[in-house]
Amino acid sequence: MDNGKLDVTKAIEAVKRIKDIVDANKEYLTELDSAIGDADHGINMSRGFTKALEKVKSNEYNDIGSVFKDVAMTLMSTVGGAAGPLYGTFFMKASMKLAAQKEADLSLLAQAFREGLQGVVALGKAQLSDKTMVDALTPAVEALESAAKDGLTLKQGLEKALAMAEKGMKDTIPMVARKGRASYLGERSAGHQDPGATSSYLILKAFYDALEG
Amino acid sequence: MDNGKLDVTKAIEAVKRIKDIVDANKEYLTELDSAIGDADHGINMSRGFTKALEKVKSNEYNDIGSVFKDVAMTLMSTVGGAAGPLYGTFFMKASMKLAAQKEADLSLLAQAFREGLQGVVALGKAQLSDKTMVDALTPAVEALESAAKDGLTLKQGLEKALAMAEKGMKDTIPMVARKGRASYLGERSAGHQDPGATSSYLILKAFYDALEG
Amino acid sequence: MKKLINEVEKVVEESLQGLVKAHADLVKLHPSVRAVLRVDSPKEKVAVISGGGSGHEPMHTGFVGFGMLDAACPGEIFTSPTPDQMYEAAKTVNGGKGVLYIVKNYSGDIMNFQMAADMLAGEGIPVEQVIINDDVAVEDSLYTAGRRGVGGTVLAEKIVGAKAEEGASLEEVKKLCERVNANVRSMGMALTSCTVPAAGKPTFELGPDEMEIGIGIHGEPGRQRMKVKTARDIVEMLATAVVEDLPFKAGDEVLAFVNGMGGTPLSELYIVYNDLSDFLEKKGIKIVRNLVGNYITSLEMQGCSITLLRLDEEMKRLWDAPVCTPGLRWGM
Amino acid sequence: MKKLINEVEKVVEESLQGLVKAHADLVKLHPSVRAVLRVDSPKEKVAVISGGGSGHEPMHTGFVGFGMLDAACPGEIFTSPTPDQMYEAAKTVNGGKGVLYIVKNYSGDIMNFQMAADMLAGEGIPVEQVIINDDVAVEDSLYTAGRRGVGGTVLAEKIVGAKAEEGASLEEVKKLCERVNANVRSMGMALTSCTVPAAGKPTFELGPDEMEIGIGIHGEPGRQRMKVKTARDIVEMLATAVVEDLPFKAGDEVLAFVNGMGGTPLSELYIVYNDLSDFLEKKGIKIVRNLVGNYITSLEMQGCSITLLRLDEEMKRLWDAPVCTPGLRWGM
Ligand SMILES: Nc1ncnc2c1ncn2[C@@H]1O[C@H](COP(=O)(O)OP(=O)(O)O)[C@@H](O)[C@H]1O
Ligand SMILES: Nc1ncnc2c1ncn2[C@@H]1O[C@H](COP(=O)(O)OP(=O)(O)O)[C@@H](O)[C@H]1O
Ligand SMILES: [Mg+2]
Ligand SMILES: [Mg+2]
Ligand SMILES: [Mg+2]
Ligand SMILES: [Mg+2]
Repeated sequence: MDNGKLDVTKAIEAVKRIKDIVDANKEYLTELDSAIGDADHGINMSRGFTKALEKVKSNEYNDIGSVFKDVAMTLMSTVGGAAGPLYGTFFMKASMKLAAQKEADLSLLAQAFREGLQGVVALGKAQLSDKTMVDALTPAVEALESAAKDGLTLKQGLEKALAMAEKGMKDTIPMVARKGRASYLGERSAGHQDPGATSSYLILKAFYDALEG
Repeated sequence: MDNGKLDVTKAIEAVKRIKDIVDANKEYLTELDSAIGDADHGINMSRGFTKALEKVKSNEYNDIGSVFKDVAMTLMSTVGGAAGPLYGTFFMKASMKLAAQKEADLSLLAQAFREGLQGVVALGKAQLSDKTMVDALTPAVEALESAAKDGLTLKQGLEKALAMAEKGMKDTIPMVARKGRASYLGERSAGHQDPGATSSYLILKAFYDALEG
Repeated sequence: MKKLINEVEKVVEESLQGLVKAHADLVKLHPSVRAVLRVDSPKEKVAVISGGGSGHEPMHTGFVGFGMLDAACPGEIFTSPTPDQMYEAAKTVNGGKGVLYIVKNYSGDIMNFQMAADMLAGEGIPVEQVIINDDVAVEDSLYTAGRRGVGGTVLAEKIVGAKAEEGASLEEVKKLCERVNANVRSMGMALTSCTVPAAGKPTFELGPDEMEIGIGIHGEPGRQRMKVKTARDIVEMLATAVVEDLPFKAGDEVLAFVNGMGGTPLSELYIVYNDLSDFLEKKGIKIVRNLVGNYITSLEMQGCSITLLRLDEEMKRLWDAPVCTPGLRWGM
Repeated sequence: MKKLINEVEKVVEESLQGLVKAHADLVKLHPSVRAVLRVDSPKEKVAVISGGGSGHEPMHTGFVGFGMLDAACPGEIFTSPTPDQMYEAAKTVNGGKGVLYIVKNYSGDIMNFQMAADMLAGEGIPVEQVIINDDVAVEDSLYTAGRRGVGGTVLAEKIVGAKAEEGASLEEVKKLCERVNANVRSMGMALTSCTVPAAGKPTFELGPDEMEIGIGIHGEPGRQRMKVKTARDIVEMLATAVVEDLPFKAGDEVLAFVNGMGGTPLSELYIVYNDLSDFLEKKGIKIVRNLVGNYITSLEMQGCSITLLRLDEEMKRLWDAPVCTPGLRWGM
């Protein structure tokens, strides 16, 4: 009885897919972070989502908000660095919008991700073009919202969001970083893709793949 | 009025030649010492003979014993390591035999070098085949002595001594070291030429060249 | 990658085990979160807590003890610790006079400490934070993450720890920490990179005749790569940037701190100190205290940093006060 | 070769300048020969003097001060000092109770110290020598130069220095030094080589997955080259050789010393200490004192050594006694 929405099973599947795709890209993310940061982003994300998956697999859930909340708490206490509180906040704020919900359609997920993004911005104070995850997340959330307005399905919406996240991620390449560790490099940070924007793209890809079935 | 003997001028010339040949082989000696020691023999010898040359050039001498003595004192206080006291003693003991002598013929130089060698053995307690400078010095001194017995000239004697020193030096290659730093390597010291035997050969070469004129 | 480790995942854990075994008279582990605590956290003082990524040893775990920190919260290698560590550590060592978090200025550290502080404040526990940002290699701007916290952190922890040990109030301790931060400047350089164990290869590559100027303490690239120079020229570059920034002036009394990045022999750090001493003498800046050694490191990186702190009488007295930690000890 | 130096010929000189500038309250240079002297050589004690090649800092120059050495005579990098250094230093710091030379067992050191001792004895100055030879990596034999002096030297200098500080006689101080040497054993290993500045390239080459077991402190090759192993396995190899040699037995109380070769981060030394502590616990050997850090190094070499000293009550008391030197300090 797949209605194309994000239910508890698919939310857990999404966490599993995030873990897998982050693991598969662990070295890649770390290499990106070597160039303009401190060579730990892939390691941090892999550690966090491994623990998050363990956590959500060991629990019974009645609503997707609780899945998101457990992910948030686990990321917060296992990732560390900049990405830990940021992704922790993203999932925490999103979980509030999804609290007590058995499933989410495109419109609800768009709202939840918007909340998540706002949390990231409130905490990290990054603006667009600061060369951070915000540069991938912002166009993705906007795509979700406009797809919802256009009445598309969740899967269609995520497909558009994914494309925009990918573009946002690639757009970070020429940027000069103004937030996070890469900003210490000044002009030398240009020419490198932001690791956090890349992991944001991967997370969206995992959501999309989870809905694929 | 070159009578083929070692006078003050030639003794000083010998010191200069030692300095030059040690400098030219500084890296080579150090490389030999890297393999079975601590990579400083060329550096030590170069430092010592640079200072020794400065010393003998800045003095007036009436006898060759005093030249040898100044070389000895300078080596003692500038070379350090194992080679410093050993070569210092070599020149010191030799200088005693040469004290107040205006020049040395083959027989006298053979006696002086014998004294020097005995000093080295007394101090360092190395036997033949322990893979040290003694393995080059011993056959060289023996060659000087038998050449003296045969009534050869100083130059002829040094030529024979040089050939024997070279052979003695090369013979150290297969030896397992039993004295000095190389002995810590045990069996692994075999297959490498001893740096001290090599510098002894070079010193004899410099004496020979100095007499060449 | 060659390291004296067992498993990359257990580097921090096992190193902490070794630390508390070697210094059981001074420090112990927190029972539930990853934190090193003073073995005897006295009640009648402000609790001074720091933390940050691991890989900078002895900082911060080696600075826990009498006259310095009450707790240190180490993250994974070069990765900020998580809020639960700072929160639980504070709950354990707070004696009632409140908690000061000394935080190095990195986005990750700031956010994680902030969350812990929010949690404490929510429970009515008095908590203050001071952000150390002394690295002049980073251009300071409202529009960036600002300057990193580097060598000044060690000096702040010593001086502020001594003040807390005297029984000063949270407000006083915080004010002093801000004063130290306002008077301290640093800059570092590297001859080689370092290898994060879990990454398995060097964070960056330097040619056999290259060095990186303005390096941080995380193997992050610096601001400028150039051919290696003599110690004297390197000191000139680093110290000029440091001196001009505050600026330090003729007649100023300073603490000069020459720090090794972990892989540079002590003998070379003394050469750097010798050159720094000459440099400052020419400028009329007086070294009245100094520290030379590996205190805030970057794993096995070869290189050094120079930190100058303009001292006042109180800072001098507090610097000289007894300290007894695994990494810094005198007077007892 | 990348180093924080100015000229290869001046490395030792400038490093010593830096040392005495940084620790002018503790040490000073001899006016005529290359020697570091205690700033206040007290008259009423035996003068304890050591020395050897440079490149092992903080040993020996960093161990000059209250409760340890009265003078240290540094040679060029990895090269024994010359007799005039030890002779002049002894003449300067001898207060009348005589001089003890603590000498590491290397042909060069032995010969140079012997010459200095002969010169002193010739002038009627009471002088004794103790040769430290604790390195179990070297096979001991009447027909070789015998075992090298390594980590045990640091412990001997501390313990013997404390005894001399108490006013003991030359005979007593010498006896104690021999007792320390009789009860101490060490073994080291390297992950990388080191580069003598004047040589300009590494003394030996190790592959990216190789280590050298039984290394000395001069970058001289060890006894065995093998693939790198975990810290636990390395500790097992080194500690087994050390324990079986004396042998150390269940119930023995020991000082466990984990020493870094100069380029290994402190965090890794604590991992080694953690593994060593587990290893000894299984054997029933009790660690009652410890020392972890870079104390007898080999320039920027990565690696470590393990030293065990079987303690008696007097050694324990003397180890705990106050010491105040640039490189080792507690109790004051
Ligand atoms: N203030 C910020 N706002 C948003 N994202 C940020 C901020 N600071 C850092 N990031 C993101 O975090 C990523 C780095 O994460 P990570 O390497 O795990 O942390 P750290 O930089 O502490 O090592 C960057 O690539 C960037 O996308
Ligand atoms: N006991 C000894 N007797 C004779 N020669 C020795 C002895 N010990 C060492 N040598 C010689 O000294 C050489 C090493 O000299 P050098 O490298 O200058 O000193 P060190 O070994 O102290 O670094 C060896 O190659 C060997 O020939
Ligand atoms: Mg990072
Ligand atoms: Mg040598
Ligand atoms: Mg990080
Ligand atoms: Mg040597």
